[in-house]
This record gives sequence, C-alpha cells and structure tokens, in this order.
Amino acid sequence: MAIIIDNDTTVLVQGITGYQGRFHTEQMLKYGTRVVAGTSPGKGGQEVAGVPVYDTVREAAQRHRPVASILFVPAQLGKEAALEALEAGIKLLVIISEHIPLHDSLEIMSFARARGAMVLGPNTFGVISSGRSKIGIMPNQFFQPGPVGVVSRSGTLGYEIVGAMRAAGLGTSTVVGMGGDRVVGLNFMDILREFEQDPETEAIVLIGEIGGTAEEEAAAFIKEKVSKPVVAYIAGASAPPGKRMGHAGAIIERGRGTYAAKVAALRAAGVKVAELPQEVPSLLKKVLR
Amino acid sequence: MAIIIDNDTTVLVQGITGYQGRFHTEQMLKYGTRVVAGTSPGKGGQEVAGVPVYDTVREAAQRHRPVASILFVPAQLGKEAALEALEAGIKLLVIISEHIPLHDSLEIMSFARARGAMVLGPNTFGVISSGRSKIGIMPNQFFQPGPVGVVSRSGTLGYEIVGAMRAAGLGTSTVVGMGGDRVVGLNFMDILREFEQDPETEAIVLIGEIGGTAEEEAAAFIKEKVSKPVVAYIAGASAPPGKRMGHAGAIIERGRGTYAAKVAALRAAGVKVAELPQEVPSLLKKVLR
Amino acid sequence: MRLYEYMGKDLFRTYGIPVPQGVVATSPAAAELAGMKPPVVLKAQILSGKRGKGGGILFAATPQEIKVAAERLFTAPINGYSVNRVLIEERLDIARELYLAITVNRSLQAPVILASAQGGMDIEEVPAEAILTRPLEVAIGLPSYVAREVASFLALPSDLRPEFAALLQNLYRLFREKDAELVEINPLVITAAGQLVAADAKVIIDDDALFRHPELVRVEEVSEAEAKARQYDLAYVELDGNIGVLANGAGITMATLDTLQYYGGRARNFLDIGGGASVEKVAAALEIIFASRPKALFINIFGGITRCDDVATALVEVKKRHGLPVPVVIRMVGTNEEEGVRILRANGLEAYTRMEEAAQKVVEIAESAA
Amino acid sequence: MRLYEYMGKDLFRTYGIPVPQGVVATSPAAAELAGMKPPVVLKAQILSGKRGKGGGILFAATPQEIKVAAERLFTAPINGYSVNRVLIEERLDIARELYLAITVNRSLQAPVILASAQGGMDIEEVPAEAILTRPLEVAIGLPSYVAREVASFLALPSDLRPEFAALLQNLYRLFREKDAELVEINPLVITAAGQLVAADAKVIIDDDALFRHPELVRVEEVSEAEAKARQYDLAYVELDGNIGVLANGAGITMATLDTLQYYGGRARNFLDIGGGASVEKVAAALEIIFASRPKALFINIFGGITRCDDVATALVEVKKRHGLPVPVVIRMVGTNEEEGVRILRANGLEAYTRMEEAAQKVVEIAESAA
Repeated sequence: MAIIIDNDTTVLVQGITGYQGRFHTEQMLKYGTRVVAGTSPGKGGQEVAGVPVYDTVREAAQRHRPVASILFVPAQLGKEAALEALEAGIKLLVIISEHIPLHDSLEIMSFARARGAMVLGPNTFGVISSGRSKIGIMPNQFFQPGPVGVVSRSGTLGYEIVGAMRAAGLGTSTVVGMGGDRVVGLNFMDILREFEQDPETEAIVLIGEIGGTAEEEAAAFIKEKVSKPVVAYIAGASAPPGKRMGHAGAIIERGRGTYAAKVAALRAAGVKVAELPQEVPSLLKKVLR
Repeated sequence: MAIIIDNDTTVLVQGITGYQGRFHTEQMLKYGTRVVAGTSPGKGGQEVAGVPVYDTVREAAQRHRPVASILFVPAQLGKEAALEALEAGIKLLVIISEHIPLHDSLEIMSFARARGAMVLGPNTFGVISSGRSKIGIMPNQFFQPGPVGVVSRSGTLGYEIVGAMRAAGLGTSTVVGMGGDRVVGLNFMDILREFEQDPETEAIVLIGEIGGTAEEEAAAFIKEKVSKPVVAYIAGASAPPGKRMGHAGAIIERGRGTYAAKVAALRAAGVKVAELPQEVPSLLKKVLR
Repeated sequence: MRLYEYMGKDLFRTYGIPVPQGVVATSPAAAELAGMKPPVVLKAQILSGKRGKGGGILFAATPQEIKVAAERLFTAPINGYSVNRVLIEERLDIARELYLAITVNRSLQAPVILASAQGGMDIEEVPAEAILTRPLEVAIGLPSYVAREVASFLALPSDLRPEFAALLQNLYRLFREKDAELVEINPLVITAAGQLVAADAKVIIDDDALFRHPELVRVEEVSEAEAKARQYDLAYVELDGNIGVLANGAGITMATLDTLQYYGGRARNFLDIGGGASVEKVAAALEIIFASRPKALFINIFGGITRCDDVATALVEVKKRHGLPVPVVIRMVGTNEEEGVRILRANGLEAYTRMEEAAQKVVEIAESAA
Repeated sequence: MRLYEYMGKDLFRTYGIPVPQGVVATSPAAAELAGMKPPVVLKAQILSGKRGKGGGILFAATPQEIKVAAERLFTAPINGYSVNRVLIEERLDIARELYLAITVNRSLQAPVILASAQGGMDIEEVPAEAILTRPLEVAIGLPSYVAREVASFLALPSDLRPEFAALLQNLYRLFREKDAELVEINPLVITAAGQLVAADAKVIIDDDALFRHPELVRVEEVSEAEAKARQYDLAYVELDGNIGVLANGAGITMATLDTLQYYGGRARNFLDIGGGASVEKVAAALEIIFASRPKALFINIFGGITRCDDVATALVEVKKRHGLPVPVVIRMVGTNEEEGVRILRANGLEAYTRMEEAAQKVVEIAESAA
C-alpha cells in the first residue's frame, strides 16, 4: 500500500484529447495506471490510446466509476472542470493546470471540502506510487521503489532530488506534488500524516520553498506527530522579498514566508535541512539505518 | 438516552429578546433544557430569564459552546440566522420560523450538509425528550416519559395525538417535529433510523400529511430497516388537489402526494394506519406487548 | 403565485430566453387591431392546465379568422375560467418539441432540472425513463457542463448546443433570482429553421419570497374572503361543504376536515388561525367563515400557544356584536381551558373535550339544517 | 497587479465605499489648477509602501502651499520611484483610524477579513491580539452577521454599524468581482463628524484573472525585458548579480540561484522557461538574458517534458545568429540528454551532468570576468 493512490485506483483524464492530455495518458498507461476514461466536450465517442472519450464527466463516471481525475484543461476552464469532477463523485482531483485564478481555486477547495474530496494542486506534477501507478506528469524513468516518501511544492526540483536519490541508490515509496500555487488542496501536513502511517515509508523528504507558512505548519506537525525521520530542502534562500519566483506561491510577502523562518522552524522540529539539493541523499543515508 | 437531544445538550436561542423567544426560553428552562445563551443583534449584554444575550452567534458560541440552536427570527432573516449558527459550528438547528422562502431553505440545507449539521424544520415545533429536555415550542404538560417515539410533520396535530396517548396511559420517549414546509432538514427516514436504534423506544408513531413523498419514502424504509412496530396517521384525506392546506408542504401537486398513495404505501410496509387521530392509542396498545 | 403565460414570457424575454413574437389583447377588437400577421395562434390567458383540450388555444390563418377566434375565446369560460386576456403569437413551424423545467425536489432538498425529448404533452404522461432528472448543487448552480449533460440526453444537434446551454443557464438564473418554485417550458420548440423557442411558459413564484419582488405584478385569483384572510395572516381555503371550521394548526385543521368527512359531513372551509392568535384575529376568522354561509360552525381548539380563553372571548364578542347566525359546536382543550369554558358558559355556550364527539354532533346539526 | 491608490479609490467609489473628495494631477501646474480648496493632502501615486516616511505625502493649508508641495513631489523620486501623478484630496478631520482588509489565507484556503482598531500604521507593527482574523466561507460570502462581528471587535458606536456593514459588504463584493488578492483600507477613518471614509486604498488584482477584467486599466511597472518575457510566457525576474540563469521549473530555478549564492556567486536574473518550451521560446529567453549583460550564463536543464535537444538547438541557433556574448556553462540531464549533448558538441559546447559542479564553474568564470 502506497499513500493516496495504488494499483487499483481508477483514473479519469479531463482534457484527454489535447496535446498534454494525450501524451500523459499514454505515459500513465505505460507506467501501469488504470486510466479508464477521458473527457473532452464535443469529442465524445472518440478514443485516445484505447481509452474511451466522453462529453461529460457524469457520463464517464456512470460507466467507468473512476475514483480519481487528472485535469489537463486551460486555466480559464479549470474551475468548471474541477467542479464537474467533484459533482460527479470524484474523490481525488489532480489539477495539473497552472494559472487558475485564485478565487476559482477558493471555490474548488470549498466545494471539495463539502464533498469530502482530496485535491492535489493546482499547478502540481501529481502523485506517483513508485513502480505501480501514477497520476501526473512526472517522467516515468526516475521513480524506483524504495523506502523514502517525498512531498514537494515544485516539480522539476522534485525530480532533481529524486534523481539524485536514485543515483545514490535510494528509491521512493510515494512522491507527491503539493502544487506551486498560493492556494492548493492537500498541504504538507495532510501528506506527512499519510506517510507517518504508511508502512512502506521509512523516511520522508519535504521539498519546500519560500512563500506562505506551509513549511512552518509542517514543522509544528512534525514535532508533534511524526516519528519518522524527515529531511528537507527549501528553495529560495537567495530570493529577494516581494518578487514572485515563478510559482504563484513563491513570494515573500510583508516579511512572511522567508527562507530563514522556514529553515529555523524545521530545524527546531528536528528536521535535517539540506543546503543544496544534492545533499539530500547523504542526509537521508544518515537517518536511514 | 433519547434521540437527537438529551439532558446535556446545550442550547442557544436566536432571537431571544422577542416575545416568542423570551416566552419559550422560559418554558424550555422550566422543562430542564440547558439554555446557555441567546442572541439578538444590538441587545448584547442583556439577560433573558437569566440567560446572557449576545450580538452574534460567534461570540455566544465561543463563550458557551452550545451544540444546538433554536431560531425565533422573522422569516426574512431566517436564512442569515441559520447560516450564522452553522458557520459558528452549531450541529443541530431547530428552525421554528414559518414562511422562510423556499430558495433560502435550499441554501440552508446545502450548507448544513457541507457542515455535517442536522436541521429540524423550518416550521417545526422542535424536539422533546420527555421529562428531560426540549428544544421547541410544544406545551410542556403533554409530554410524559414512555416507550413511544413520535415523529410528526405538524405541531398541534402531534400534540393532539400525544395528548390522546397520554390519556390512554401511553408516554413518549422522544417527540420530533419534522416541520411543515416543502423543504425540511431531517425527514421521516432519518428519524425512524434513530428510533430503531434507540433502546428507550418500543413503538413508533408517524404523523404525516398530504403533499410530497416523505411518507412513501418512510414506508420503503420501514419495510427494509425498521423492526419496531409503527402506527401512522395521515392528515388530509378530505383535501382537494391543488390547494395548500395551511402548511406550505401540504399540497397535492400534479396528482402526487395524495392521501390514498401514502396510506397504501404505509400499509404495504406493515404499518397500522389510524383513520382518526383518536384511534392511534388503541392501535398502539395492540402492537405494544 | 402562478404567473399568466404572457407574464412568464415577458420574464423569459428579460432573461434572454427566446419566445415567439406576440401581443396581448384584452378584447376581440384589440385582437383584430393587434397587427399580428397570420398564421397565428390565439391563447386564452388563464391559470389552468389542459387549455388546449378545453378549447383555449385556437389557430387563425387569416385576419378574419383572428377575429372569429378572439370572439370565441372572450365569450365563453374555458375550463371554468373566464378569459380577460388573449395572447396572439406567430405560429411556429415546429420540427421537434422538448420538455424542460426547473423545480425543487423535496427529498433531495435541491433544485432539479427535468428534461424530456417528448415535449408538448402533459409531463405526467411521459414515462419516467424518458425524463432526465438532474439535481443541482445550490452552491454551484448550473455550469455549462450540466447544460452539456442535458443536451446530450435530449440528443440535440451539436450546432444547437451553445444556444441551448445559454437558454438553460438563463432559465436557472430566472428560477433563482425570481424565487420560482417552478419554471417550465412545454413545449420547448426546435423550429424547422433550427431555432429554439419557448412556445409556452409556466412560472410559479414562491409566495413566501414575494416580499423581495416588488417588481413582479401580483396575480390575484382569490375570493374576497381569501383576500381578507390573507390580510389577517390566516390560512384559509374555501371548500364545497356546509360546515364552517375554525381550528389552530394546519395538521389539526386538516384532521378536523377528515374527521367530519369520516362521520359523513363536509367542511365549508379550511381555516387555521395559527399559533397564539389574538382575540381580534379570531374574530376576523369567525366573520370570514360566517360570510360563507355555512349551516353550522365547528371550532376545534387544542390550546398550546393559542389560549382557549382568547378564542372564547373572541367568539363571545362576535356573538354580542352580531349574534351567531348558525349553531356553533366547540371543542376546546389545553392552555387556559377552564377559563375558556367559564367564559363560554357565562354566555350560554358549551364545549366538548373529545374531538370525535364534537365532530359527530356538528355533522348531525348540519344534516338537520340542510 | 497592484493598482495605484487613485485607481483603487475609483473602484471604491464604484462600489459605494466612501472616499475623500479628490482629483489627480499629472503636473505641478495641473495641481494648482485642480481647484481643490485647502486644507488638502497631496499624495504621490507610486506603488511603494511607507510613502509617508519617504516624503510622498504632504499637507497644504493654502493654494501657495499646494503649488510648493506639488513641485516637490513631482521633482524628486520617492523611495526610488519617480512620480507621474499626484492625488490631491480634502484633508480629513480624523477622530479614529481603523485598519480593514480582505485577503486570502493560504492555510485556510479561504478569504479572510483582517481588522484592527489600530489603523494608520503598518499592520506588521500591530500586535497579533489587536487584529481580528475572520475567515469567510466562499459558499456564503459576507452576510450582515459577519459585519456585526467585525464592528463588535472594533467597538464601533452603534449608529455607525449599518454604514460599516454596508462598507464591508461592498468591499467584499469588490474583492470577489474584481478578483482581488488584497483589498486594504489603512486607515479607515472615522471623521470628527462621525463619517466613515477610506483614506487610503490598496488593491491587488490576481494576474491570473486579468483575462476576465478587460475593464481594468493595466498597471505596468515592468522593464522592457520583463514585458518581453511575459509575451513569451516566461517567468522572469531581474536581480542584481552578474550570472545569467536559464532553467526549467520554478523550484529548480530558485534552487539554481541558491546554489550559485552558496558558491559565492550572484544571479543576474530568475528565468524559468517552464515545461516543454519550444526552440523559439528558449531562443527568446536567451536573448532576454543576454540583453541584461551578465558576465556569464548558466543553463540548468533537468529534462522532463522539456527536451534537452530543444534547448541545445535553441542555444546553437542563437549562437549562429549573434554569437554568444559571454561564456556559457551548461548542465543538462534528462529527456533526450544524449541528443542534446551531441548537438552541443557539434557546435563546440560542453555540458555538465552535476549541478554543483556546473554552478561552481560558472561562479568562477563570472568572478574572473568581473
């Protein structure tokens, strides 16, 4: 058992006929994901890589009962696509799309809470249970089974660190993308809670960045509730305040969300903080027996 | 243990300084209800029958942690009062007010579902755990402890039947008002489920009326899930179609919600249906050993 | 409050829902002068279903036929309703007829869309499997994907779907913003030219929400007595029996009517004085009932918030003012019962405590008076 | 997108939020002719905090003083910003200063009201217990009871509360309808005459939602390079170091900057080409970086959706077109790595596989060039 997804998780792809949707559907199928259906308004009846396409999520849901959905839709349509999935009973929403308006994200999260559904993202690379199944856009080749759970706010940096771990012989249990937006669904705490309970995970890597207080909250949670060793890397040590560093969420606002504050909080919670991404594997080796 | 409320249930009164609020606060206190606070905008700092009054539910909730709230507010303000209570964490809402607009009720129910809260009403007389506690407007003197659970869409008819039962020596465990509006919170099924599990309840009286399909749904539920004997009385045998018989909910629309259909469904589910309210006690005596 | 078809169509127009070209005429002469180019359809504006079967919808292919049809509609009542207005509309060239409505589902506590490809007939006669029932989340409303689901069910051609989505979303806006209990388009027509047009409009507004809709014209189809009852906030319905009924609480009033019927009587009315009625209100209620000329009056009070002495006092006052025109049978128990009975006795009136007994008595009196 | 104060106040006016009387002048002469009756306050319209401390807010009690103050504001930059507009407003007779804002709380995933009775100063300096943080339910919005809660916390006099409730509800409407990240009134003034007035306005609109707000004037405070980057959908930030950086992914780009710093270097920019960038986009990115005249360029690609060969091709094309103005250090791993390296080699370029090694190298080069 991995966290959030496993071999049996049935997946819907919203926006399956677009370039991204099509490409990643193929990649997910290759990795072993149970992609059962896709949607694309007006394209109902087509197939993508053998996966049937429907006009509406409701129709796809009634026929194939997907548990999760991954969204490859333009940002302007993100809110409707997310609500459509939630209304149709989807319990895990993976929102790849970037630039979804902030107020749209608030509505998505509000309705997801009302429906008791989990959301990853927006602006996430998704989630991968190494060697079993993935719902996301991460390159297949980096993810080898192993004892380390990884949660990251950013994609490529996550791959970079997972790649460095793999080079050092350290595989991953589940790798989770939290999403780079200001408002995202599951946060570090939610995912740490899962890793703490996951028998396959022996150590946890937390990849954060400047902006917001998610890392500080994670630190408080780790102190109280996490017995497994945690290694962290925080991006943005050199970032000036007030500038949005790529991710909508990566901004030091009014003196909050700084690198220093996050590292201090994590260290105080007993987390080993790497100064460079490449230090993560060696720190991991120290904490893993 | 009674259903829905017990001795410990802490109660807030919204609209406590009005005539109705004040009168029924006194009556509830007399009956033993733990009324811990009241609200009335602009009247914060006052007291009603020794109960402290606040401007907002949030303030009252923070200080007194009520679990339930009873609403005595004008219909036009009902929606805001209900949302205020739900937002502040109230888990049982008893809406006495009548004439709350239909779309306002829909919003209340939608938000109550999102918050996992129970709603009785609108247009209910409330709920009473005989001899222990009441949240409602029913006259105190009729309710004596006993083995019969009662659920009713209407108030006075409920009192009439409970009064007839008492005259016949039959007391009540809990008496629940479902509310006379078209859209109400808890329905017969929800309440039957509770009675079925309540060790203090040996038989159930269901008092319905024309309009809607709540009685038919109750009948289906009884057939499947209720082992305790059920006696019913349905008002409106003589009502013509298309006329609203007092209650907003009591109307035969497009041939649906008729007396005949309800009685047939209940009888098919093994329920004894009384032809006159006064027959209820004798039917009860037959089913109670 | 149910709106006349032409009022519903005015609302439709405001909300961007396409309706046929048309004018309202208030007399046959006005119909002739309305300037509608035949072929047209003339529709009696009455609040009754099955207007077509009742002869309330007529077609006219020439100006002469318009005149004849208008005269016919204005002359005789349709389904028992007299006609004050006739809607004259262009005759549509119909390719398909759909059914589309939004209403509230009690069990789901939610708005629902009802849609069927079998429009133009009574929806009651359409088999359930031919009707789509799509509940809506009030927190979300009606996003375009819901419209896509409905369009899919109706198998609409893809070029009509954007238009249909806009129509359905506008209909929902109307439903919400105007506090409707029901908005129904039956039939929703697809014309031979491929246009969507609402050929009929049934809109019912929630009476409890009228206070926030001063912009809506009030449709009053109530008697003088009903208007007076509304003024006193009494729930009153005229019926066709001969026993006047005054009771407190909707459920018990219904049960009172049922009990009378059980013993062979028929109520003249449903009148619920509600909880905690004042002396003045009860007196008004009595006057409304007496004005309907029943053969007897049955007062059934189960005192709770309503106090027996208040009801007794009101009855005695009316008696002193005008006398009691018909025999009165009183059943009275509950709050301040003794005081109430004392007041009645002091004025030569008696009260029962058992409802069946009192009901049997009043049926007997009414029978003998009839 | 942060709005100028005067633009925020225009929005406030549209939403019925009271603001001081005022006019915007674009020159000292215009300020003189604006016809504002002293006493007034003149406020430099710049997107900087702490304007007061920076000399950007001046008072004038006579027409002569208006002239002098306007000249001063237009002459010298304030906090490093040159002033193109000055807002001249009536001077308020202040009884109390409050703080009021609506923004988004990331942890709660919800809008929050922030309110304090200690207005007029930087909210960062107000102790937490003097600030009310009231989360809002988006499904519900801001009903009057929320306004009552806030008014209660601020201990507003009861006669001001209806006015305050309206103001707060209007502020929330603006926040939602205009897709704001922040609406802030600091100070919200209670005048000696007992009126509520928004003495300042800070409004930040969500850039991701600008597409649905054609009605909002675009405030552009970006360099030419930033404007060009935006056009190519590149995330670009100018910094003050001397090593140009091009990487893919926001997190890895930040980490690249941090790694350079770790080894004693400083980046000239943050530039994230995003996922799956085309040759054309990468070429544009390179041109933007070269135009900023760095001493060296660091390309750090961890290929995933982005293909190494595409980046290599773009670099080679730019090289062929203009030559490479500064030394380039490349780290390249991942998708199509081998093909990318082959293209580079064929054009006399080498690539590292380890990020630290490459970072150390480029820092070294930049140092020696400086």
